[in-house]
Amino acid sequence: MAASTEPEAALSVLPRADGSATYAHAGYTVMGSVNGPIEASRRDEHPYEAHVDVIVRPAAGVGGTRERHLESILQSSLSQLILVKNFPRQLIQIVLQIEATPENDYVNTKLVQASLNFPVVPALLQTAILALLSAAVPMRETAASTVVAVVPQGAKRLLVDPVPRDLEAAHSVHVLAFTSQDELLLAESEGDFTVKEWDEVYEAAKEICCRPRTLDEENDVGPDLRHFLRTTLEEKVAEDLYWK
Amino acid sequence: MASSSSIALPGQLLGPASKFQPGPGTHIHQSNLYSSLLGVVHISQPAKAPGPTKRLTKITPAPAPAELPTVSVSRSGVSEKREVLPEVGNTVLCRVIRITPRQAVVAILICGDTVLHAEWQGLIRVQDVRATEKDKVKIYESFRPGDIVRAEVISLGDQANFYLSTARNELGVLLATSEAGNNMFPVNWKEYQDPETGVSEPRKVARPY
Amino acid sequence: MASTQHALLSPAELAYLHAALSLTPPIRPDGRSPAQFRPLVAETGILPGTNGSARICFADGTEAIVGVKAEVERTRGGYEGEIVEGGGAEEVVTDVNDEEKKGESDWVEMTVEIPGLRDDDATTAFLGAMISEALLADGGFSRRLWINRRFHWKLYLDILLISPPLSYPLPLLSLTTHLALLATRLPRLKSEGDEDPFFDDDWAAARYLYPRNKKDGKTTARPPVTLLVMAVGNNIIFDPAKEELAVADVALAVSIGEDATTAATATGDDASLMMDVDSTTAAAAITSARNLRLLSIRTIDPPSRLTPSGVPNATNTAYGAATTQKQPEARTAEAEAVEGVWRAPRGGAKPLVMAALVHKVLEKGGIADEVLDALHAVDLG
Amino acid sequence: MPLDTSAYSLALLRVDGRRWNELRRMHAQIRTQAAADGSSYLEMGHTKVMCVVTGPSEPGPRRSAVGASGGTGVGGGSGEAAQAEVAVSIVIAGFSSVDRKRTARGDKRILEMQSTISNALAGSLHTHLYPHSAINISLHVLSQDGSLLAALINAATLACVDAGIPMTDYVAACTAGSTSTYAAGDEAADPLLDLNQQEEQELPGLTVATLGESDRVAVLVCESRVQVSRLEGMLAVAVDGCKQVREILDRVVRDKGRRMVQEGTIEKGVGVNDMEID
Amino acid sequence: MPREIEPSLNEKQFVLQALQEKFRLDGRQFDQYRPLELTFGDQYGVADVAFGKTKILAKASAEVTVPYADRPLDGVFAIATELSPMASPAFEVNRPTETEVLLSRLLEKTVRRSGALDTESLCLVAGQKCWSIRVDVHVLSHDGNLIDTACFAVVAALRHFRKPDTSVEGGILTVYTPAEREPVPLSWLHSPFCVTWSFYGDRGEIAVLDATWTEEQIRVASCTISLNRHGEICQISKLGGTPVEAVALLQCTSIALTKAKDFSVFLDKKLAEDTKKRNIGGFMAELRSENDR
Amino acid sequence: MATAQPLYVLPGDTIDPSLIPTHKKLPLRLGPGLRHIPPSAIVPTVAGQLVADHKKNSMWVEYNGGRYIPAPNDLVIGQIQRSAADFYFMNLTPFTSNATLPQLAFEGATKKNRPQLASGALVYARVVLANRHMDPELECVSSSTGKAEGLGPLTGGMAFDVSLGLARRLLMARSREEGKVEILELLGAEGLAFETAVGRNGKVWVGSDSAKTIILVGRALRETDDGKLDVDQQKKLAKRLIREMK
Amino acid sequence: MTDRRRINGPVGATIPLVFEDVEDYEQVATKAARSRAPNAVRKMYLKTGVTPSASGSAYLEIETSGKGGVSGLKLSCTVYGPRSLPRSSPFSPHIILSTHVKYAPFATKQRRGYLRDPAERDLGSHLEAALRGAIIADRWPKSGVDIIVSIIEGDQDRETSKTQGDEAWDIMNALSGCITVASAALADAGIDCVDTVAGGVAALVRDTADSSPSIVVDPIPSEHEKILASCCVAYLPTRNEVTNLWYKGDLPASDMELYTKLVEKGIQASTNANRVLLECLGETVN
Repeated sequence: MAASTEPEAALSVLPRADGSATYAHAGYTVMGSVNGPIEASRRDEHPYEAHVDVIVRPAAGVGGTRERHLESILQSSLSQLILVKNFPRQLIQIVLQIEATPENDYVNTKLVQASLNFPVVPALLQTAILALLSAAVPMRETAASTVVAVVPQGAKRLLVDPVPRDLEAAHSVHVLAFTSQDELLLAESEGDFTVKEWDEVYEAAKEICCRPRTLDEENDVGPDLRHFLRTTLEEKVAEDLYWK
Repeated sequence: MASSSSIALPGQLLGPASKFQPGPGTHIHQSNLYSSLLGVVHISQPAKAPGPTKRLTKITPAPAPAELPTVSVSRSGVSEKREVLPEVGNTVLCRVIRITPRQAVVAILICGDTVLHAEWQGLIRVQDVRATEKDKVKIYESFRPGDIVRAEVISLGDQANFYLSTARNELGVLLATSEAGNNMFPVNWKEYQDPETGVSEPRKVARPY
Repeated sequence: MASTQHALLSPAELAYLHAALSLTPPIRPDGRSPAQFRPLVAETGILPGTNGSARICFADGTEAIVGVKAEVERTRGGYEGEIVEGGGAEEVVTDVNDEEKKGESDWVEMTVEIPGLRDDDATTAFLGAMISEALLADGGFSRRLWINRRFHWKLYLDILLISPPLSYPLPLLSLTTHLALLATRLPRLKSEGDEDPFFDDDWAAARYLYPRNKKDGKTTARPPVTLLVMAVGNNIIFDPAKEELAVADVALAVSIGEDATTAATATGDDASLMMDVDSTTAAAAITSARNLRLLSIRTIDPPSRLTPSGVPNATNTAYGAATTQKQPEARTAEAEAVEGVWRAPRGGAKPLVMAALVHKVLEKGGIADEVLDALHAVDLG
Repeated sequence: MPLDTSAYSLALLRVDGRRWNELRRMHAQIRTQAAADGSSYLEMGHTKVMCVVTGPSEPGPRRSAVGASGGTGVGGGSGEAAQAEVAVSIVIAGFSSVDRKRTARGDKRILEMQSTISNALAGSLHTHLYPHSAINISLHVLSQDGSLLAALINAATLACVDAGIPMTDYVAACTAGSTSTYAAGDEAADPLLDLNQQEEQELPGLTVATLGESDRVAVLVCESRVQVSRLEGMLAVAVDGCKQVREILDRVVRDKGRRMVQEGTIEKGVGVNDMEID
Repeated sequence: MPREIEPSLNEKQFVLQALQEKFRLDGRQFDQYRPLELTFGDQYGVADVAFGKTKILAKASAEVTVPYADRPLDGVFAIATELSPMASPAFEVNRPTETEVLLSRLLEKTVRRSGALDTESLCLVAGQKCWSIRVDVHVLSHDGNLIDTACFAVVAALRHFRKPDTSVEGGILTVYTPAEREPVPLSWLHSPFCVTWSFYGDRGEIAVLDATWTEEQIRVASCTISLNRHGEICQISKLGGTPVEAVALLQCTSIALTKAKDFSVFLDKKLAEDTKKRNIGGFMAELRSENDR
Repeated sequence: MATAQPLYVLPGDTIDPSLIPTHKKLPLRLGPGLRHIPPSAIVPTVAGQLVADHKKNSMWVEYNGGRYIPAPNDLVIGQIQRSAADFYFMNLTPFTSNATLPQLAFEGATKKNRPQLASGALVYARVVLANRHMDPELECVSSSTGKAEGLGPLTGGMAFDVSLGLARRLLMARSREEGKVEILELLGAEGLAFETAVGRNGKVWVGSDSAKTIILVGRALRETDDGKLDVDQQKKLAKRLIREMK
Repeated sequence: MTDRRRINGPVGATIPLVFEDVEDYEQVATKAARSRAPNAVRKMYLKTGVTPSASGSAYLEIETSGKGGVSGLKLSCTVYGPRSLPRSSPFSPHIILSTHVKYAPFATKQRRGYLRDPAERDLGSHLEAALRGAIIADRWPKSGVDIIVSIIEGDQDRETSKTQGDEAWDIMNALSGCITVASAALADAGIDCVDTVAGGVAALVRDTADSSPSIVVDPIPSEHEKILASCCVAYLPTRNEVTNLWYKGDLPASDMELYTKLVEKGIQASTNANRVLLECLGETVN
């Protein structure tokens, strides 16, 4: 169901930020802004490289421990991608505002709950990367990310981009990201699972993030994120360089 | 009366001030010497002719009771965690953190023979980089962030920084990293060279011993 | 604590001050005698909206206001059961003896406001604790708040320092609190026994928290006062100003209370009993045979420890002294104290000195007596 | 309990017996505290506030950005300010209100008042004369009975005069209200001057501060729902009230000045003994 | 923390000069707003509002909680305005600036204290259970006039919002999931809007609506007037700054009223459109949930 | 460029060696958006269009957007934040650390007489020194000729923000042909009297006696930029604005 | 201000009721009377260098009294520094001491919050006063040291019901422990001190309503019917100096005797603690 839908994105939507993007996929909508390189506060100034500051803000309610955790995950991954050495003592500030999350019509949600939500990570990461590209922050490479859930039974045991109801049923949830060089950038897991299961998850995720799709194949493994990223950017660049 | 190389505890009597000179880790209370540290007691006999070692240009009063042996309590051997405060005259090794047209900010790593745990910050002002042609000195052509520098403490400085100087031949950059990120070797008194790219960069080079 | 506000004095000034204060008799910067309080202007009952209030201005301009408010509160674990089966006041009206009138320390809530300090600042906490601990030293005070088995007064003391903290504000705040409490009145209880209390809303009928006898309107039992004493050399100096504190060898805050008689403390609100008690002690008061109580003592960390030490010429590097021992751990040269060169004090104080300080406060006709006499003089409007 | 406004329309007297355009008893004095550069004590009815001004002086460590305005727009900044920063701090004593409550310093209502007072005074004080410096105004609320903001502004103005900081003119403030609650849309509603606590709770009202004798409004704060048509009436009364207040403030200053001249010396810290409080 | 830099002298002088010559940088009239855009999210209670380059997203949410002890018959209603660095790097997380405090106070006074939302209707079980309605205001892009934009967004979001349906039988409270019962709108009493004037000149004689960020940085005073379309003032705040003639303020108020009425009409129109759009979607949703069961 | 269809790249893409220009004498010069990984790999660091200039034996990635990063010899419009003993601290883009402008780096400035500039003043300057370790350094005088060459304080007028792309195009030697932007010329041709200074840091200063003119030029620039207008559209825009003005 | 650092329980949580069953009640009623001699302190265990990451550290444990269910005192202290002061702070010719005392949430009968409450701040300032007297501050200009004491177990009788025993008295024991453990940690960190400071407590107690008051060292409040006065002393043995004195209670001012005795006993308790301290330090070296 939700998994098969294509992601949507728009770049440089915020006129006053250095770079920005919105990204919507699998029920998640995230607005991202990037400012930088700018002057870092003494506190988080690093003498030899740029400090990447990631701020995740929930759609409703105050940010809490959960957001801090997401921020730390993203911060480490993005620092890998950005050429931080180019801007010592500088700050690259990434603000990710969650605008919408998929709603589960079958339960009433509380605002603050002590649970991680991995499924939002891919959306956050993609948004961040798009925003960084729109801000023309020098990067080593790009990346793509997805979430895989292991559900007890059903047609397929692995679910890509699971919807909330699947997550409730899932034994374990995994979020993975791969760089454009097919290297594993990020892997976080939650729940109980066997090594074998994880290997399967790894393959499935890599399939989605790395394997280029042929045009004719009907797309059931999920969207071709890499291709999506490229086309989105090409449109943007072409538009910017209309005068060339 | 403490025999040499025994253990002392803070507040332990070491001897009368009339017999000893107070060294590090001791203090005087009612004309007696007491230990102020938990450590090993050392008694060093005075070096003969203790006169001023350098800067003879200065008039220095003869250090009064120099003949007495110095008693000191040192942490060495007690714990590897020993912190010292850089002192005027100390030679220090430091890493360059930030440079501006006026000064280079450094983090002091080693003071004398002690590796520091806390981060003490130092400052090499443009006029203290070298002894000659001070007005021609450009910080950017003397230091780069990441360089390892040997310098001498010239003043306790302001609240945050010790003031350091590299205005001697054996002082200056010991280890330099090139823009490309490789370790370089010194080629002359004001240049380092990148072995890979062959590009050479200006530095205030320390004369190797 | 005291160390938060430094007196910005040079070693030379400190040395002079210390010398002057160590003389016999000491010469204080403002010419006071050792045991003399700074002149002050005090007034009470300035705020009709409160149960009690006071305001004190020291001549040096420091100023504090204290307001007391009382609210009726249900006592935790009140004796509901009895009421139910007793079915009314009559049954329990049988007079409760004093031991039963046990007060809880949390019946009193105290807040200290010092401009420029966050209210979770150490100084604020320290001052608050010091004043309240004196107040609660024995059960006596909170017992005054006892209404009946089920209800008690909850007393809120708000202590405001209006002026910037020029000198260590402890004496000022303590005195102001003292006066405010003296002036505090609680509505007269009309209800009886353990029934829900209701009160006489005629303010004139309200009775004082610290009752006074009808003759001279003087109170007998008095709220505690905290006095600041310090020692320099062999001198004991009272109510030190900021710069005096800056050269103190040791400083103590001593809280003393005054009881009418031990009996009186127990029955703070029993008028009939008060009367005769008063007559006796009123007489006693005149012969200043006070029944002083030592309630609390705290060492005040004197800021002198944080003053910059002077450098004797001998060791002054500026004069080219020998700083050339090439020991890596060589620190600022340790030397005998040189006459006339200020040295920030090290270590603590001899127990005897401390004892002397306390004794000086408590002895007959000592500082405590003087202060209380002075406070007696303050007219309570 | 809602105010019995019918009673008003009959006797044309308010709960505390005042007429519609009457100020409450207003009493003020300056130089109440020797330690401060400037100080004042002010009563409007049973609303009692104290103000202490220190400065212009070197700007201390800035506590919160709120309630500190450097004159125009985003003024200030670490020592780069072209004009002095006016920092206001308000402490509301726990015993000031009828039922004792403790107001946290972070309270946004207080922060708002702080920045209002700061901005209002910055409009009149010649802050450009003191670049890279700070004027610290600390206000203490001892008793509340309505028109708090107005009282605070007046006290602050007096204290600044006492501190001898050059200013264009007094910033004088008072409140005005309107009989019968907003729900009753009767156009017949009369304006009232200088509301007390009870009136403030029951009736729509606003606080106005004007500069000197002009009709120019420095502060206009209305926190209650009211028909637009009634604004003009209330505003007019309030502005007029401000002028009366200005007269009173001016008298206080002049009397004090005269007394100090008589004493021959401008010695500080007289306030306390001749401060009769009722 | 990097601070916002002031406009250059040239800008300050020019903007002022232009205003005196009756021009604004973007060629607007003095009392003219920038083009207003309003889009509702797919979910209930999400409003995205833009005045020119100022963009604000407001999201309303509801959860069941315990009422405050001192008002057991009222629900909880809070407006959260936390400015993130997305609006400008000058804003830090968890460090409220003056802008933020004043903004939240204004929304508080305009929407909450004016009783736009009937909080008593949020009470479920007296003293035990009630709805807590919360609006989060997210400033996405800050090009001046946050107040008017935020206020509009909050009102729009709340009027668009639907909270889960509930029932109480024999003291038992049931909260129905969206699948079980269509959510229900809040009981809304009136829609206040903020209209902010910026003043220029030594005597604040020039008054301008909907100032851009540059214009805001240069103004000498501002006055925010909140009104609803019934001609009721909900709040006025001119918090200091250069004094302005009383008469001028009265004129500002009457103009503000017309603006508030325009906003009101605009919002009603948008809401109507949205419901029309949803009814179709709603029907589809019905079908889907059928299938899921 | 004569490239058939533009080649778009993303960070980390591998560039087909055939595209890398080869030249006998000149060393290969890498422009913005590319980095050289020894020994021979050349990798894009930003998303954009890969452009190679075979004559100059240089290649770079063309892109628009992002924050201005100072490079030597760029012309910029800076705002004076504060002045120290012998420096002015200049702001080039908001929230970035200040650039330094020596007070002697003005035409004919000496220790005795140096320009006194208030904080907030705008200055048209050239970037002398820009490296990642230090804050950039500016000058308002050519070190070679000692002449100002149009650099120095900008008095009056108004500074408008434009995209980095437009700023760059306006600064092109042949902005009309290469940059495809001629709105300024058009307005000038329509008889508007104004002068401009373009800063690489996305600022255009417009000076004129008439506020009206300045506003109009400003709007023209903004609309050209936001609307991504080509030359013909720019013509139309110019006409329209002039009409509105009348 | 909502707590964003941790996930707190839902609003309107209720505290579970504690029922005192009969024998407990009797146990309380018949107090476990003090078994030690009036001059005897409880055994204590002290060890330095327990936290490798810190510049200096120490752990102190004081045995529980004979009676079951009564927790002893468990303290751990970490010292960080000397290290450079934060850029914001002005030049200081001395080392800047900052002391933090924090009860673990579970250390006392009533659960402690995560933020330091006034009582803990007060303890902090007492500790500061006690240590400031001991260290040689001018050895470390423009540097600072952080001393953090966490009270893991608060020396409280958990069996006694809320109404009995007053935290105020327990705090005295806690403070004396803090002083001793901090002193050990300072020595371990190699910060110059004039002497080793240690804490001691003595109290004037009344065991039965009618018995005459007596002075005991290292009192356990729950062992006595009433505590009339108590004092906590921080004492430098070799210099015979007191760096911090904290007395509270209610004594007739008329006889200073009582008071002086009380302090003497406090000093005695402190010297006992000091013996343990010196032993412990001696071990660390060998």
